[in-house]
Amino acid sequence: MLREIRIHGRGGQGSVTAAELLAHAAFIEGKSVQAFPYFGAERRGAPVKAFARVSDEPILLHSQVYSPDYVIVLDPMIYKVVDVTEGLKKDGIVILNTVKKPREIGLKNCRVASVDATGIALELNLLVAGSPVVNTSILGAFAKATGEIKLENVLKVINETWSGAAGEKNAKAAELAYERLIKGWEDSA
Amino acid sequence: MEQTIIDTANHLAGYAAKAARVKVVAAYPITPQTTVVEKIAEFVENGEMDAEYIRVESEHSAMAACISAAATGVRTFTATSSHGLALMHEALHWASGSRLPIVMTVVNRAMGAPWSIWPDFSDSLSQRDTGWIQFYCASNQEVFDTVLQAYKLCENEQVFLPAMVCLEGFILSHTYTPAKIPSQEKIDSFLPPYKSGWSLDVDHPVSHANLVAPDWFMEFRYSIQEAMENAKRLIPEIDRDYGKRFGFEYGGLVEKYRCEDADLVLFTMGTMGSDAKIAVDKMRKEGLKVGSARIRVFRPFPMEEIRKLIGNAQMFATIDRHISFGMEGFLATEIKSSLLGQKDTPKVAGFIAGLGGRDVSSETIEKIAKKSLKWMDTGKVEEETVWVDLRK
Amino acid sequence: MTTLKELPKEEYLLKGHAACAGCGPSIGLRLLFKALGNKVIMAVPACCTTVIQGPYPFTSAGVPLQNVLFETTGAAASGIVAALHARKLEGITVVGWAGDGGTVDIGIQALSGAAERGTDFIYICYDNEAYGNTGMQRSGSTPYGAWTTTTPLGKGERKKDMPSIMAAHRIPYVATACTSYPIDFVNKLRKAKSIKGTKYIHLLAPCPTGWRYDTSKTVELGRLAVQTGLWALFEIENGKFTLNSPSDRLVDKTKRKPVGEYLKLQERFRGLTEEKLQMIQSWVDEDWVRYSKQCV
Amino acid sequence: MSKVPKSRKDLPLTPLSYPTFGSMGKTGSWRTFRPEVDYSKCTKCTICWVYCPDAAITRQNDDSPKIDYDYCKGCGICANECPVKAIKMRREEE
Repeated sequence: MLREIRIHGRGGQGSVTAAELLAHAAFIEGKSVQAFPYFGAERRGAPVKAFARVSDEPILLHSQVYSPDYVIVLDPMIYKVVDVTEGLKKDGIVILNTVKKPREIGLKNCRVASVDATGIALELNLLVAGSPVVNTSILGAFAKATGEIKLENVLKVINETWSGAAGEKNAKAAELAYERLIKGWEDSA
Repeated sequence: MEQTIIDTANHLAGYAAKAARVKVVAAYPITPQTTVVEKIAEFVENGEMDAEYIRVESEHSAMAACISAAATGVRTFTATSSHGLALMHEALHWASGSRLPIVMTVVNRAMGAPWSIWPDFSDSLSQRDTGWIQFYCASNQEVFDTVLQAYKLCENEQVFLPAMVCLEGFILSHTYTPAKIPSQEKIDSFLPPYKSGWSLDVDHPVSHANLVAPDWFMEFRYSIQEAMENAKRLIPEIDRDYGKRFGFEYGGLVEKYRCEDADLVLFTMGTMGSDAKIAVDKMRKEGLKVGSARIRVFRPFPMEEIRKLIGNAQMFATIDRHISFGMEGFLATEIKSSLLGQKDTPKVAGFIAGLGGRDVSSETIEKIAKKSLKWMDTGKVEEETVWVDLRK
Repeated sequence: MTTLKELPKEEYLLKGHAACAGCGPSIGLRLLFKALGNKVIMAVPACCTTVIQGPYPFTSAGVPLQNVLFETTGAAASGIVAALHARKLEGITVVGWAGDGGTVDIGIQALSGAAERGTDFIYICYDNEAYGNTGMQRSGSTPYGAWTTTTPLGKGERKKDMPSIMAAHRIPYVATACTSYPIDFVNKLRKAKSIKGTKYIHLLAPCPTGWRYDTSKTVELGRLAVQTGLWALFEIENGKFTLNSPSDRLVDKTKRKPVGEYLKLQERFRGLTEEKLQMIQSWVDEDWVRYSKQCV
Repeated sequence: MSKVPKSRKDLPLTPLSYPTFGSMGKTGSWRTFRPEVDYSKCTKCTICWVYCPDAAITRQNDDSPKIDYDYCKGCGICANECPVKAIKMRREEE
């Protein structure tokens, strides 16, 4: 089984770190993994992409990801300027950081889940150089929305990557995102 | 008016730059090229040549200055050798990628370490993949004529690529022989004023060569390959036209000598092409059907011409004044690759000779030919690559 | 003396370019065109501007701009100047616009060659104090103690004094400037344009991405760099040194803010020990003793 | 005008790019905070205009600033530098 994930974000939001942490979490669960950025001239603020692959067999692929199973969108504005569902597999899941409910987002022929990761970061005062950190909490949301990785492994990877208060805060954000994630396909409200 | 002078190939390169009405020259010294730029300094300082003469502080800057000057709409010229050419390597790629018709004289000299100021082709052949057209000359007259032909070719809108005119250090660069300098108006009628494919113009602002993403980069590379193919077609035409106007022509891509019925064809580059004629004539008298083909243009490589030379030859011998360490000489490699899949492909024996200025005399060439003929008779090339006269 | 409202409204750095939000160098580039107009040909080596102009087939540069090799800005400018002279084209200002790495490190040889030859052009080093385009690696122009990705514990050497190096070439005009003082920078560009020969302007251009501060503070930080005396605004015209406002009033130590006020706003100096901070303060004070002697 | 190639024959001899607004697209989508001008306070000093790295503020005939939200990246320099605090940064609503 091969799962391919595309992460949309802005330069400086940590899309590549998100891909790397996601892969690391899957690796702990015994999977073969791969994580890589889209190689372009990243600029702070500019739309960027990063990718992860998770599989039971060794991964020999080195091409771009063209038809992802899952898409993570770190920035609430990006889906208005970039087609985040491009190439998404049938019933693929898009997880967005936004205050909006899934059905308010209006993405077609895909399953949508949403969580206000920015809000969580502001709530926990989880900031770097003034901007909210969302690339760790969104992994909690990813675990909830897809079940591909367990929350405990997300927290384990976060605490291995950041020690002390930073580790705790990022782990707390991931837990909150896990709890607050809304699955559009289950949410009848 | 027309004049015949007795001078070195280096000085003739200077005469050619003057005749071509070059407007910007970037000059930096390196043995054995130095007297080219010294000659041009003379012309500029005594008013014979109306050009801007930039005394740059390195070869890397020499090529950078030429690139920007050519991009600002003028004909440019520079000259270098060996490590100077190697230092330019990055800029050579930039020049061809910018499709700027810069002409540079390369006075061939071995690459170190250790230091060697004597000729071989290891410097220019190391640059064969940079998108530069490469001419190799066998006489002072050919140097003068080829610089002019190169400008005509490079400024053709189907080409717009830079070119190297290579000549061996000392054997040509510092050797005095007679050479004819045609009248300026006849040269002007052959070589019209500079025309570039694009330029930096405040009235039509552009940014040149900013980032190209994967979606179009390959297509730009392909257009350079197309330009090289066009050059392969245009070089013989320009050579013939030059011959009609001035009485000198060099066989276009390949200068063939008595190859029509040859059993063995010797492939050479540079001045050994002329010494080879002596060996061929001598062996012909002995009833041996030998011919020689001097590869005048290494890029674009004259693959089709090589195939035409197969005829009823059973053996090709390549003489490389170069070695690509861990393999063979480039001439051998490219001749062999041209033959792949052809009907009645002759055997090929590769010879390495004349590295670091060692002589490749007609006797040496005769020895090479006789060994090749022996292998032709036995039907077996016993040594894929032979280092000629290698000390024990 | 120019005022803000006298500056032309035309923009030759077109909006929608690829600079990071809060980019100091982009302020500098806009001001360049306000001072010099658009009869300008630019040589730009590998640097942030290479990407800021945007990818083919678009560019946000409104003047002819040749992207050149990293080491070659000085040589490229020589080529352009020579060609324009050969074509007898007048009234075009040739500008080299390069980052600090492309100036004080890899490009210093070509620049020195061009200056020594007296090439008639204006060279502007926009200094964000590291290799910004490749993600903030240490350059010769990175200040002592600053974090970069290649000096995680802070740079161990002091910032290379490029203006002095250029002045040593006896070129007619050397100046320092800062994107927080637009009128000073524009006046210097206009003066440079009126002088024949090689003119060098070293422009401090704060960079939020690299210095790690909030994007809104770019101008405030540039001001503090000057007010603390860490960055002095001066001109060296045919060897004559003069301090420009407000630096001319900072020879008096009491008028200078402590360097800490500037350094502590930037996360790249977070690891700075008190001892290193004092060392930086002492170096600044020494510099100003030197400036005051040169003023006379 | 820009020449966006559709096929190889549209390509120039060598990559030549033409001056265009939005060489990186509408960079207004980059911001998370937007500056808003309170014209009642604005003294038309043009400081915000001179310091905008993106030339996203134009000087109107009366020298008051006009922000082009298609391109403003929301860096906040204008708000930080406005001497009369007439520009406020507000979080971009979704």
